[in-house]
Amino acid sequence: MGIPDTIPILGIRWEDVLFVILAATMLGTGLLVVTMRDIIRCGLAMIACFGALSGLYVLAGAPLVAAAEVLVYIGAISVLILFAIMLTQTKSAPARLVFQTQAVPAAIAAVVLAIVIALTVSATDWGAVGQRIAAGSEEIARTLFSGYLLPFEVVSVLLLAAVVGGVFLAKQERGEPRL
Amino acid sequence: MIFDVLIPLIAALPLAGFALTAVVGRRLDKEAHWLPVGMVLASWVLSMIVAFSALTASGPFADGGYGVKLWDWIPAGTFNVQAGLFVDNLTACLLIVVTTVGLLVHVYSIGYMAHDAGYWRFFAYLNLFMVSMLILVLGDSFLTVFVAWELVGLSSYLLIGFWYRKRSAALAAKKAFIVNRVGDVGFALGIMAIFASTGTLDIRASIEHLISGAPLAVPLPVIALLVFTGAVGKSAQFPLHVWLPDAMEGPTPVSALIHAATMVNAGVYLVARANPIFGRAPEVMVVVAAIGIFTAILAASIAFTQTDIKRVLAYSTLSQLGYMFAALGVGAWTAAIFHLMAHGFFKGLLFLDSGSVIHAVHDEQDMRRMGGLWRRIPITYWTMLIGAVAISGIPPLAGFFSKDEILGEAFKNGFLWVWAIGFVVAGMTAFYMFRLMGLTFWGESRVDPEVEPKIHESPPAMSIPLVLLAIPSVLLGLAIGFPPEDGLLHRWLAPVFEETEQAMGRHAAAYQFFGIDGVLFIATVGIAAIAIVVAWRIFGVELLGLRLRPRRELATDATTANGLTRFLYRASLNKWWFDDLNDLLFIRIGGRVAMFLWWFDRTIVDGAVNGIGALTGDAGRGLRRIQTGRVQNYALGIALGLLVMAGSYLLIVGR
Amino acid sequence: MTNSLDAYLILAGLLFAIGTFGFLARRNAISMLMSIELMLNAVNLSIVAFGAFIEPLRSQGAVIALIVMAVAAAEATVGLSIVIAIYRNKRTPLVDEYDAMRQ
Amino acid sequence: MSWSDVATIAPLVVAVLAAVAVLLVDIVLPGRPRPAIATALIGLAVVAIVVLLTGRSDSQAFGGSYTVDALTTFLDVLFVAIIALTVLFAPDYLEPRGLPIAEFSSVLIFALAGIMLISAATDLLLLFLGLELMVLPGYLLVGFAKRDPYSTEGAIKYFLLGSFSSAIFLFGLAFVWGLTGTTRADGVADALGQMASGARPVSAGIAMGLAFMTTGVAFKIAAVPFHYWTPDAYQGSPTPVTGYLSVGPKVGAFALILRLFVEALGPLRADWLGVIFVLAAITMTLGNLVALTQSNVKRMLAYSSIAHTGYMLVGLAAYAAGRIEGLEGLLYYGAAYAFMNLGAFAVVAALQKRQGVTSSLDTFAGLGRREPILGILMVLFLLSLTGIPPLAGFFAKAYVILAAVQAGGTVGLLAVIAMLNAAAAAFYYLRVIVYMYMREPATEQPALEHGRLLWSGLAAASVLTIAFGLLPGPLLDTVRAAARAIAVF
Amino acid sequence: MAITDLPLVSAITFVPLVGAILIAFIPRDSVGAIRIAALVTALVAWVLSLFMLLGFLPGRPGFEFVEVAPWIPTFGIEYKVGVDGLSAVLVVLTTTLTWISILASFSPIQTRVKEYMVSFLILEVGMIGVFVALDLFLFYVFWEIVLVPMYLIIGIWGGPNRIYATIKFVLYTLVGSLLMLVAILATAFAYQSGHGGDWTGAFDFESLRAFAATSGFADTFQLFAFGAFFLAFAIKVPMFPFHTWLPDAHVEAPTAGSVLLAAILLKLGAYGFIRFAVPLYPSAAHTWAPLIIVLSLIAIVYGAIVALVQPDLKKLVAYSSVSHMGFVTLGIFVFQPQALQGAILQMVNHGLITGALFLLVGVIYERTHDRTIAKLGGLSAPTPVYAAAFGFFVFASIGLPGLSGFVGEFLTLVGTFQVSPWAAAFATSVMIWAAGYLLWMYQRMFFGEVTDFLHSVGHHLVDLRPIEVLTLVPLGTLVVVLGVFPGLVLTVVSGTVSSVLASVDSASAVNLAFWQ
Repeated sequence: MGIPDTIPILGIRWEDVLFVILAATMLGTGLLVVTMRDIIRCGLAMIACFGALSGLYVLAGAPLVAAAEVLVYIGAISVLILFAIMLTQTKSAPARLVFQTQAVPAAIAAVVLAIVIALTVSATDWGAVGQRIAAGSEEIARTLFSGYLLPFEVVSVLLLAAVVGGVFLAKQERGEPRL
Repeated sequence: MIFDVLIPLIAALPLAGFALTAVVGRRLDKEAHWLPVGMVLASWVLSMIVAFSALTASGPFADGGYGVKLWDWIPAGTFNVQAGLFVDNLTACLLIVVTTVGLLVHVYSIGYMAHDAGYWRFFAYLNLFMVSMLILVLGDSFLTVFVAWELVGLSSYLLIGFWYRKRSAALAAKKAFIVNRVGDVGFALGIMAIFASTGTLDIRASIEHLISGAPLAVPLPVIALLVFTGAVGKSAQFPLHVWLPDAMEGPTPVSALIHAATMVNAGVYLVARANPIFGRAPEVMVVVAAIGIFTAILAASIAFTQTDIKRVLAYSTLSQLGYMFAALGVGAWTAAIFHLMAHGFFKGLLFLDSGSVIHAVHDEQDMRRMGGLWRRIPITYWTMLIGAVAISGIPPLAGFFSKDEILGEAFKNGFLWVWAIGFVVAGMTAFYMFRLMGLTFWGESRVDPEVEPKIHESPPAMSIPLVLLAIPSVLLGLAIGFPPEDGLLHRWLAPVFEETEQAMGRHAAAYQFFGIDGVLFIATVGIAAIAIVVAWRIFGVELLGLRLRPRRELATDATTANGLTRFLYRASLNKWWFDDLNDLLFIRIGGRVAMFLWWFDRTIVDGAVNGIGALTGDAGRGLRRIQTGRVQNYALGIALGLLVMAGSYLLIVGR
Repeated sequence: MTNSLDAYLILAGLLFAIGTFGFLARRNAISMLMSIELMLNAVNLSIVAFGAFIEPLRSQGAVIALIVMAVAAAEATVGLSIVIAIYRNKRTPLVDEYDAMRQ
Repeated sequence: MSWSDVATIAPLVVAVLAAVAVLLVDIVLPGRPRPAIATALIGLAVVAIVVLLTGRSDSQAFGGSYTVDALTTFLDVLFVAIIALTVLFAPDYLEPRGLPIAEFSSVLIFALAGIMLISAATDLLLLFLGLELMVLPGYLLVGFAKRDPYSTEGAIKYFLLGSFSSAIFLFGLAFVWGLTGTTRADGVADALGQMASGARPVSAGIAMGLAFMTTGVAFKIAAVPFHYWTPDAYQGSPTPVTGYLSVGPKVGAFALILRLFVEALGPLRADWLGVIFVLAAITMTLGNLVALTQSNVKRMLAYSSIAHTGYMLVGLAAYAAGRIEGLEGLLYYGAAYAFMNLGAFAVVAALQKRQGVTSSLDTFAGLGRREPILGILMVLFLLSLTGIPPLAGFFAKAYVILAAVQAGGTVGLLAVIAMLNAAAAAFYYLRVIVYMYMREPATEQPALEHGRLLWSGLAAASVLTIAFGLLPGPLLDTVRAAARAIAVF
Repeated sequence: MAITDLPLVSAITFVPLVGAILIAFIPRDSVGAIRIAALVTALVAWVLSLFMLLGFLPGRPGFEFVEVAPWIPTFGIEYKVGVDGLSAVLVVLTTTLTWISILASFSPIQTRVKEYMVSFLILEVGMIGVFVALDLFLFYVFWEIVLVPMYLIIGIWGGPNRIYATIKFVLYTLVGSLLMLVAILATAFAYQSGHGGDWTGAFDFESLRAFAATSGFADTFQLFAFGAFFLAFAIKVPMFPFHTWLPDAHVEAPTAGSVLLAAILLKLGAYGFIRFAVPLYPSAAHTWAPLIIVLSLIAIVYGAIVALVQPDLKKLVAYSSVSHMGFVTLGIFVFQPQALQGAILQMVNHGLITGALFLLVGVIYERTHDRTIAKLGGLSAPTPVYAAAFGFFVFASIGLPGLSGFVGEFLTLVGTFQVSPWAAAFATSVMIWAAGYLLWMYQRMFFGEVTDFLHSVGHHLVDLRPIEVLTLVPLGTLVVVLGVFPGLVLTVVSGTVSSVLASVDSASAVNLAFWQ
């Protein structure tokens, strides 16, 4: 704990610096995800984005969520997506346009959405806003298995259903062309 | 009471005749006439009994008439019309004319229609007409009269259109019915007005109420005018006169019975029946007189130039009916009925004669293809001559007494203009009648050479009625019209008209032969005689053994002359263009209006409906375009929806 | 200052908007799927932020975030299987060419 | 967790077990449809029995996040019936196409579990999970005919847009949760009640949350302008799936509305009334107008289902304007709509037993003569959809209209709009009858043999369609009780 | 057990349904059996209805043979049926024309006979139901039921453009009736609100009428509710300018369909006005009356003039229906006893006469497959009986006194005259127009020489067959009987008339001053 809370000369808190860096990384890579031409690079950018996000979770005092983020998103979902990208990558595809013809309206809509959300957020009194408090794993576990037991169980059913159906859809039938 | 049965039977017998003939007539074929003729004969006998009882005021008729109530016809709350019949002296007079002429025409038709394929049909229709006409004169409520009014219209329609294959006959039938309906609208409205004012439609009760001076929902003159409209239609007065000449498309017995002797008189009867109303509406009386006398001269002027024998008679009928209305209008009620009866007989006779002529020359009606027939068909000739003299107003035949009385009363009641025109018309009548006689019977024959040898006198079934009709044509005036203004008829009808005449304040002075009446007498007879002589000069009429070479060139001069003469000639020939006017108004303009409305219906009214449908469909077709099939478009739509939703909620919550 | 609830929420909002843009603009089905993942992560970020800054939500936040992650995983599974299935049929991952059904 | 909790959620557990059992039977006896169907139907019957047993008394479990009341029971029975009918209708369509009935039934019953969860959930997170559990199998089922390009196209469109809307919904959920501090419906209602009564400020964040959640839900019920997925997904789906999709997830999403908007967000009724009003009006209008122009029956019925969403929203609007009859009408409509619409799709599916038969209107030409009984049944369902008395659709429509009339004012206007729409709608429903009875087919085809399951399903659907119209009493009492369970005034 | 204890009305209403169900089980190839079964069913209903009419005590304003059973007690909706004079007369009219129509369909309908007969019998259920329902909800149910079989009858067995016509018919009618549903529900709700939230009797006609009599419904409310009812009924009648579905529907419908459409279906609207719209919303009825009277007058004259130029026989008769039904609405809304009685009589007469005219048009269509007037001509010669029958009904339609058409029209006019002579005069002018278009048609069809077209028809051009005579004779007899003894109808409906007019308070008759 030798590191001081603030950057000595600038007087800015380290946490803030870290927040800014992580936030910038997240937004930047997020933008790359939606704008880059090569879809594989998009996937990689998404992994980076999720990495930055898990950093933010740590900053927000939710290390457990951060860990889950790394495991689930980076470890599972992103890899799954990369596999899917590989599977569906046709040779002729990259030459095509990345964007729809409606990219401009889409951008406008997204910007307006962002502005609306931002204005709303700042206009709202969020009530009892305290200092960041980190919730311990034990506390989370207690919450999960008391108040949120049923959701937890339902999630398992959801995953089961998804797997059953997903396997049926994705599996190759006899006589079907290989991907 | 025996009359409770007899009076309904008068109408019921021909009704039975009609119904039975309609059902079984086809199988009876050439024997189909027995039933209808028998029924009419029975009806005639009953009528005579009833009429005699009524005119002699014997038995139940002592109290000004006798009525029979049959059943509650329309029991609609306060609107309660009973089906009932009523006989008073006016009805009795009409009954005599209707059943007598009707019977004779039935008999005549046995011969006239003998070779027609629709023999049984004709007699069925004739019986139907008899029923209708009898109900018309017997009906005791305005609505009953109206029913009969329409039914005679129907019979007339059926009989005019009897030879339905002829397009002209079909058209004439339709025209007659529709033009009549114009008048009927007025009559119907008049009946409504009477009910609205009096709460009853019983003729006597409602009239009593109308003249009682009680406040009326509709002014009395309006009611009178509306009723008169009906009369104008049925009696073919100007401007609804156009149907009658065309109605000559029907078989000649029909023309005689319906379009001369009976049905067309219904208007006169109606006005006479409603005399207390008219008597209290002097302004309407003037209208009646004016329309009557105008029709008289108009029709007479047209009759001058017609070449179809029946059409001349038709215009003559119009003219004589005009006389009757003029009489009604000047308050000469009895004279009008007198002329009605006389005219019924002699015009019926004339028509039957013309039928006999047509029969003789094999269905030729054009007088330009006749001539010199008098030796070939003497019975016809002599009876027709009687008719012609009668209508011309030569004493002592029937027409003279009635016509003289009309003109006399017009003059004495102060309607000088009516008298003046009537006087001229009297001369015109004599002229065109003798023009007809001349063209038909005298001079050299212009008959088709092929037909010429086959000309023959009609069979007894036809000639006997002619003779029988000639008798009243000669004697009626002397029998019931003499002495003038105080004859039998005047006494008969006094109960009917007395009250009105008193109300109008006209106490006619006694007939003065050596005074004004004598002068008028001489004038009338004089102009008739002059006219006959002129006709004789021009058309070679051989009268009482005097023979003169016809000077037809006088007539042809008129056709080729210039100026007013030529105009008058053309106007007469073209019937003053009334048919053309109607054609323009109702067929061309009316047709255009109807076509326009139909176009309007399809394009605007229905167009609006279909337009809404089409608009809905177009909206659907437009809206379905937003379903582009591309996910991103959908997503953008959702995103925009989200933004709108957010905006709305922010507005709602921030309110 | 920057390290406040508002900052996190705005950040979440921006990520959500980026995801939305990607979803609206990209043609590749997998790109769209990735955009959705970005949006879900944005939601998660907001959830974690609420949990971090609002006292009563402290432990709930993490739990809900975890459950949302699991849901996202299930969705991804289903989504990718559908993508593979349609790729078998259409031989292209570009969704704007999937417009056999329209209007 | 206690045993009483387990007892309360027993129907849910049984449903999941039934879904797994179908899979297991298929593993033991692979490729044999009959045992799988039997298992599925028996499982559904057990679910129904358990639902009725559980529903005898109101109870709550898991700290009030799971509630069994009259509404739960009514909806659960309805959903079991919907799923059972879908299972009955499916084999005739799936077997000729070589599609496995076991997976189909299993996934379907998983969806049932999701819907049942929605009907009972009084917790925002559970509602979201129930929603996901309902729609995820839906995505799979739409793409179930995986070699059919239409099917997979419909699936990907449905999936992408559905996930998009889920994310939107979730974002809104997070906001509301953050502002009210709880996910329990009653807690949310309390907090919002305080805001509505002025004790706490109604913030922009709540508005945002409402907007996002309304959007998400509007998407699921296919309300305009969030309906885009509906025609494509409906048309692409295997026809029995379309039938299910048009009623299951739709009525399920309405159940979500009941639990979420009526219960949790009830205090803000006045705020969402206006939005629902507009949604109702444009939804029924657009649905009907576009349906007018369709020549494909499935697509037409898709638009028609959008229109029916609009009618149901009229009931919701009437409720928001203060009439409990609106809620009752909505529930009645849901039940009536479910059976008549399932029936209509079942007839379409039955016709498509022969492969390659499209669902275009021409398919129906001469049907009345070729297959008289199917024809009569289709007429029945179409007339009910039109709203001709004395059929279910009529009474349902009359009910929501009554509610709107009672609400009066602007909402009363919805009644007029709805009726004008119903008149326009008659055009396209009747046009199907035109094809069936008044047009001759281009090529005459022999009648098809239809399975006994299909007939029994059709019999059930038609009997209910008639019964709900002719003798509405029992259902009426049920929906009134169900509405009373959640309505707050 | 008294006769009134038997569920006679229900029996009349549902006998055709039972028959329809039985027919559904007859094999479709047994065409003869199906026809006989349908005819027998219709005859049974007819006999029962005659029995009811005989057992009906005339002149009493209340309802007889009332049957009540709870249906949807939650909303106080009952199965309540019963008849008063008006209903009784119209029910008998319906049952009479139904069996005639079925008999008239024996020969023309050769395809899908089973479906046809079932449709017809269900149609009869709906029509009778409308006339006997005393519960507004039940009334609406029957009202809509009528649509479906008629839709099928026109659509399946109709002419070349039948689909357009039938869809137009149904959609047009639906637009009106659906709004009426809103009004019915609103009325019931207004009643319920006025009775402390109690639904009992909220749909019951008698209790609603009693409530209306105590000015229970606010004036503004009445205006809107009446407006909705007006739209529904005006479309059905049909009144100008809502009439354009009628010519299309008539032209395309099969003969018997046209008969029932004209004879009964159009009466449903007029019946609705008399039974429901006027007594329930008396103040609105007064407010709306001038507009309705003007529309009626337009319909009377406009229909007749447009009929003049119709090239198609059925269209001509259809437009004549518009004109004739104008009298009915006119008679209702002048609120005069004579006029209302006349209107009711006119309903019956129009049913008989126009029904017969459509049967007659069907006769020539069956032989020539053409209804273009211009192609016909001279039919009197080859088919004299047909010509006579046609002529008879043409003159009945013209309103010839002695036949039934006259009395109804005249009573209407008399009543109207007392309110507004100008209106009466305008309406009376139709005497001319009607004679014009009907006689012109008759002349073109039957007079003149036989046309080449008819020659080409050759030996198919036969005179009336016995079965056709059998369908026409009862109608002709009734036309004569009611022309001579209209009291048969007038006394039976007098009770209805007085109770309806009592509810609108005819003393304060319509204010037509603005155009008098």
